[in-house]
Amino acid sequence: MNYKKIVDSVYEIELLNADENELSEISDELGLALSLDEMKKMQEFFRGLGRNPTDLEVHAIAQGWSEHCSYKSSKPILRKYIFGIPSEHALIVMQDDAGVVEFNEDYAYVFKIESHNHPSAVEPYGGAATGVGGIIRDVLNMGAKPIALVDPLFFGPPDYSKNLNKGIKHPMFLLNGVVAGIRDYGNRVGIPTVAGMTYFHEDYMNNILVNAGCLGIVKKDKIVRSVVDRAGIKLVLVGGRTGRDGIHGVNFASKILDENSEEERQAVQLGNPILKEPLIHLVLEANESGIIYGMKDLGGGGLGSVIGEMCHAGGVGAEVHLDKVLLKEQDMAPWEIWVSESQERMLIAVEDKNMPALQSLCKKWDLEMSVIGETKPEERLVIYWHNKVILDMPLEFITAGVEYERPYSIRALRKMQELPPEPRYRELMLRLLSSFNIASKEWIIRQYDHEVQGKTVIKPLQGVVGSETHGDAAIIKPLAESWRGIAVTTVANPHIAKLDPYMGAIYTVDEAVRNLVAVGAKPSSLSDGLNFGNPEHKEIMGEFVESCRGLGEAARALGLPYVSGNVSFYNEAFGKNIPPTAVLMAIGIIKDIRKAITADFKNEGNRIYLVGKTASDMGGSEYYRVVRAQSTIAPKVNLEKTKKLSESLLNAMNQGIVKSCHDISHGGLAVAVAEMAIGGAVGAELNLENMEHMRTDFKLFSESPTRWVCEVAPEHAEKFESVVKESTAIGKVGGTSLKVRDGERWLFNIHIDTLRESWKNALKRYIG
Amino acid sequence: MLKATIIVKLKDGIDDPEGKSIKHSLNLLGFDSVVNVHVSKYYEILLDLPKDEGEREVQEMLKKLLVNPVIHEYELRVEEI
Amino acid sequence: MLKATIIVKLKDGIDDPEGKSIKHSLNLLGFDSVVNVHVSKYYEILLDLPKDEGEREVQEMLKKLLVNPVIHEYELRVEEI
Amino acid sequence: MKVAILQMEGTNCEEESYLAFQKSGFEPELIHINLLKEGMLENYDMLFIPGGFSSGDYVRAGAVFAARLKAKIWKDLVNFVNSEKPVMGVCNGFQVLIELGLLPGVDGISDEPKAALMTNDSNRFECRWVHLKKERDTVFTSHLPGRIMLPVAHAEGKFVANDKIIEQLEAQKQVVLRYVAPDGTIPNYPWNPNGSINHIAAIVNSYGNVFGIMPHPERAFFWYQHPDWSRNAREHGDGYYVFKSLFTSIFEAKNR
Ligand SMILES: Nc1ncnc2c1ncn2[C@@H]1O[C@H](COP(=O)(O)OP(=O)(O)O)[C@@H](O)[C@H]1O
Ligand SMILES: [Mg+2]
Repeated sequence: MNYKKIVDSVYEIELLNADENELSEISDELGLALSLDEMKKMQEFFRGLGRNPTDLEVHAIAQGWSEHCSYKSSKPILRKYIFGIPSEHALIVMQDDAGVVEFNEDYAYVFKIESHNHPSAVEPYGGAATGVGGIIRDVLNMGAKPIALVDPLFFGPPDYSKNLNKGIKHPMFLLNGVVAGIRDYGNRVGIPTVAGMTYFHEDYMNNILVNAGCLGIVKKDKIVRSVVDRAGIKLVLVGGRTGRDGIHGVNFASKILDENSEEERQAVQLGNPILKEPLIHLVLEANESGIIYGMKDLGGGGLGSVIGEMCHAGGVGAEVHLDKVLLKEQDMAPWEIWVSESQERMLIAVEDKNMPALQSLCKKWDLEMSVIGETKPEERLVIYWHNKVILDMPLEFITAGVEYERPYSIRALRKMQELPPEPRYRELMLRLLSSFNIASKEWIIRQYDHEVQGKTVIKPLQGVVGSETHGDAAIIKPLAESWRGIAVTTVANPHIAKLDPYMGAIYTVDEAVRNLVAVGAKPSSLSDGLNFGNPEHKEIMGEFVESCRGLGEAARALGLPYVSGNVSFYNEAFGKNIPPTAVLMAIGIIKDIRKAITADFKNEGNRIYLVGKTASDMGGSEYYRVVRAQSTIAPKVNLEKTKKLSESLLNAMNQGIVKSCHDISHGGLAVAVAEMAIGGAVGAELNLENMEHMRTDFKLFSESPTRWVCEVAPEHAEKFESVVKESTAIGKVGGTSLKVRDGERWLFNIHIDTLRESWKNALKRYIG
Repeated sequence: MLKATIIVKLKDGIDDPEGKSIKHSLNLLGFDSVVNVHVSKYYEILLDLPKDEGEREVQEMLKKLLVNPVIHEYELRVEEI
Repeated sequence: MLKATIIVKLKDGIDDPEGKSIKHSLNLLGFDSVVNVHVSKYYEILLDLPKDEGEREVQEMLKKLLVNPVIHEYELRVEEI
Repeated sequence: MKVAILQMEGTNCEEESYLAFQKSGFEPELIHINLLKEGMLENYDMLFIPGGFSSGDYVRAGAVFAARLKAKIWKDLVNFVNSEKPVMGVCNGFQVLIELGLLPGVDGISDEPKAALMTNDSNRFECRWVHLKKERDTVFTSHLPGRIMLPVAHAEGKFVANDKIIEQLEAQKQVVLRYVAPDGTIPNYPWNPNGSINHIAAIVNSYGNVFGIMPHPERAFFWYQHPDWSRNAREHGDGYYVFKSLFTSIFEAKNR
């Protein structure tokens, strides 16, 4: 590569006269991860200016154009399906770092989900912790107080015993590290982790997924935008210092994992919650006192993305003095400072007159700050290094990025379904309860402080204290003086999505609705975390397109907007791609938390109802997986029914006639009822004969959508049946065991202690 | 009986928030002369094995559980006791 | 420049849950020969002080912050670097 | 009646504590340790150290908070305690009081720790609800029923001290709350969530005005904060009665 020193640590890159080979070399040597076409576009631009770029300019452009920052492969698809679903309540949609939706007259809730997959695969503890740190910043930078965290996680099977690929760590090691990272970060900053998923599938063996979501609350008139629309506003960096951390982290997130990933150490950070915690206070206090003009957190892409996007959005430019940035390591080059992803930093735009107030807040919270530049009327970015200009470009060119209409192909589905011999029910039941995707996640849930802040009024574990079961969603009561609550849940169904990405996506939206409705909340909005393989493969791109199509259609039909989201591509390792994994963080509103419902059975003698119709599409079911039967038929969702049934169920709940409710998902009806019995520490007796006519094992284990189990007191039975149309009486609560028959034929009778043991101990063997 | 003593440290260049935070606290307490703090884990593992086998075994433990080569380096001493 | 190396250990007779838990994990991974594990904190503190003054200073740190005498004992080494 | 609630980086239960005091009739104030000055404490009727992870708990839970308080306002603290005003620490706050030597306080304030709250037997942070038995009335517990439930959320909550201290604690009836099993019998894990000696969950100093408690009364102030509210109706959360006890006794002391 041909370069010339301009000042200390800044070089001119010989780009104007570079041939194709040299262009590729430049991209490789500087670690830009740009394609030849992109390099040519850059060359053309500088030919127009008639000069060579500095290394800083080249890095700045490469970063603006990275997959992570520009969404170059996904934008066209997202625009087509995900964006623009109309909603009355959404206030800020897919614009700033997190979505903002009306909560009540005065307040809005703010939330987003994001992935931190590659860093967590390489260093689970630090990767997961920084993932949490990052998503907190996204919510904080809207001026919102973070009030809950969620953490959907995806690993290879914990009992994996074959040889591991080089550089790949065992799922058990990864699970322990990831959970510890989330725990140590989330607990220290004092934000409760109230929901999540822990999902196991062979195809995550080489490439785990660590997603994290954060929910916040803000007064509507205190919402802060990531926009500066006036010249002469000071740009202030507050919080941690800038170091070499995460350099090339953004490009790293857009690259494929291979044996050498362990060498990408710079991209790994441990996260510092004890810097973040005071930073949260500082930002909220500054916002309360009205001195923040605009704000953006430093996430993937560092200062480069932040200043560019913030000014571009407001139609102004900026002048930045990189020598003013406080450094961890003194010998950093300007380009490193510009792209550094050091955590725990915020860029706050303030007017001169408010500088003293910001300074005294920094003093109180013992945090460093430095004024690094100010906004300018012309939409240009000019960067100085010890008073010498080292970057001078129109903002448009850096931030506009590139877009690709990547070719895709959609896998044709051959529909087939084997019919396995009828199972031994008792044995199967216990096997299902101890299957990793169903078994108790208590070991994880309790390591997270899910009650700090005192607002978690429906907990992730529900029922008799000491014998709790899984709930479907947690509820936060964000305001001291209002009964209104926010329900939060996360869902994904990679098994079904792998069979049929489109149907799987619709199923996921249905499950989000099921979970929210199960606790008595009306679904309000969604954030989508889209984790996929390498989009340069047509079939993977096809999976992405089909998933988005399904997500879009389902949400549109239900009137649920996606207000924020994240795409993570290149989840490929050793030639293997992950299954399409569309994770949703879903939010519901409950007007009065006193009407919230939990999943544990309450009283002997109460009736048990199945709400919704059961179908025999067994593709992707836990039952078929356990007995190794094949089916490619994914469960079909009738979205009209999702809407109608959830409305009627919410209506019944509002009338106070539902004592407990659990949605039917993994393991089907049988597992849902078993979980309710475990949580209530009371048995139940079921007769399946009134269900639609089909094989008994399908009645018990089908995972067909839009179904719930409800407990209703006998005196409310009639009313319940008239309010909830598709309800079938299937049994009653009582005794100390779960007894099930289909007509005259008894299927099993298992003591609840036995059920609980299988369910509770399955994962324990593999963890800390 | 063997005793393996292992110190697991963060590699140079990996930011150590724990060490930094402790340094900051020490400075605030008036220990101005503290320039840097690093915190590491110190394991003592007793093994019922002959020496050479023990050493191999401990190397395996480091690999499988105690050390992530991406961020850690370690010092190891195995002695008969 | 001085470097103080401090190992803060749990006293004999005080349970070490972290050590126990690591032993458990190692046993689970098939390292049956592990009889016992102890985990301690290992601090390296750099100080800009002459040796004797530095030693006094570190003793103060131990007393004021790093050690709780009810459960801890420590080893200390101060060297010039 | 003014309560000083101390905060520093990493304390994170101050808000719910503030709310609990406020709802109980107090005038709470948050004071950051960086803004704490000598002579300030006198203006308050009570001192409260909330839970959290002060300074990350990296050295040892509560150790840095305690060391910084000691360096800054040790005299004021001693005077405050000697003036018989109540001092309370919850969770991390309890750890701070132990590290300060204000607790166990079997014979006055000690200048080095005489006990420790160390790593749970389970070696993990755990967030769960526990049953507690009241052992005696103090200004902190006079209105508390004999059996209550509160949440714990900590990684270092196992109370340990040498035999002599434990004997003295028991002899002087300084143990205020003990973990019990749901049926009132001896609690095995998880009912004793951390392995505390003698199932100790909360203690007072020998005089009875310094109170350290591992479980979080401020997180159980309202009935809807209990995990089983949809099964068992309550008028208040069990933690409410701690604040009520305090309010009543400080009020009485002031009007005596
Ligand atoms: N990694 C995790 N973090 C926090 N909560 C989790 C995690 N994994 C599972 N949970 C909680 O466990 C419960 C069961 O999860 P899951 O089995 O995914 O739900 P469902 O039964 O709705 O499919 C939920 O309350 C969920 O929030
Ligand atoms: Mg569910």
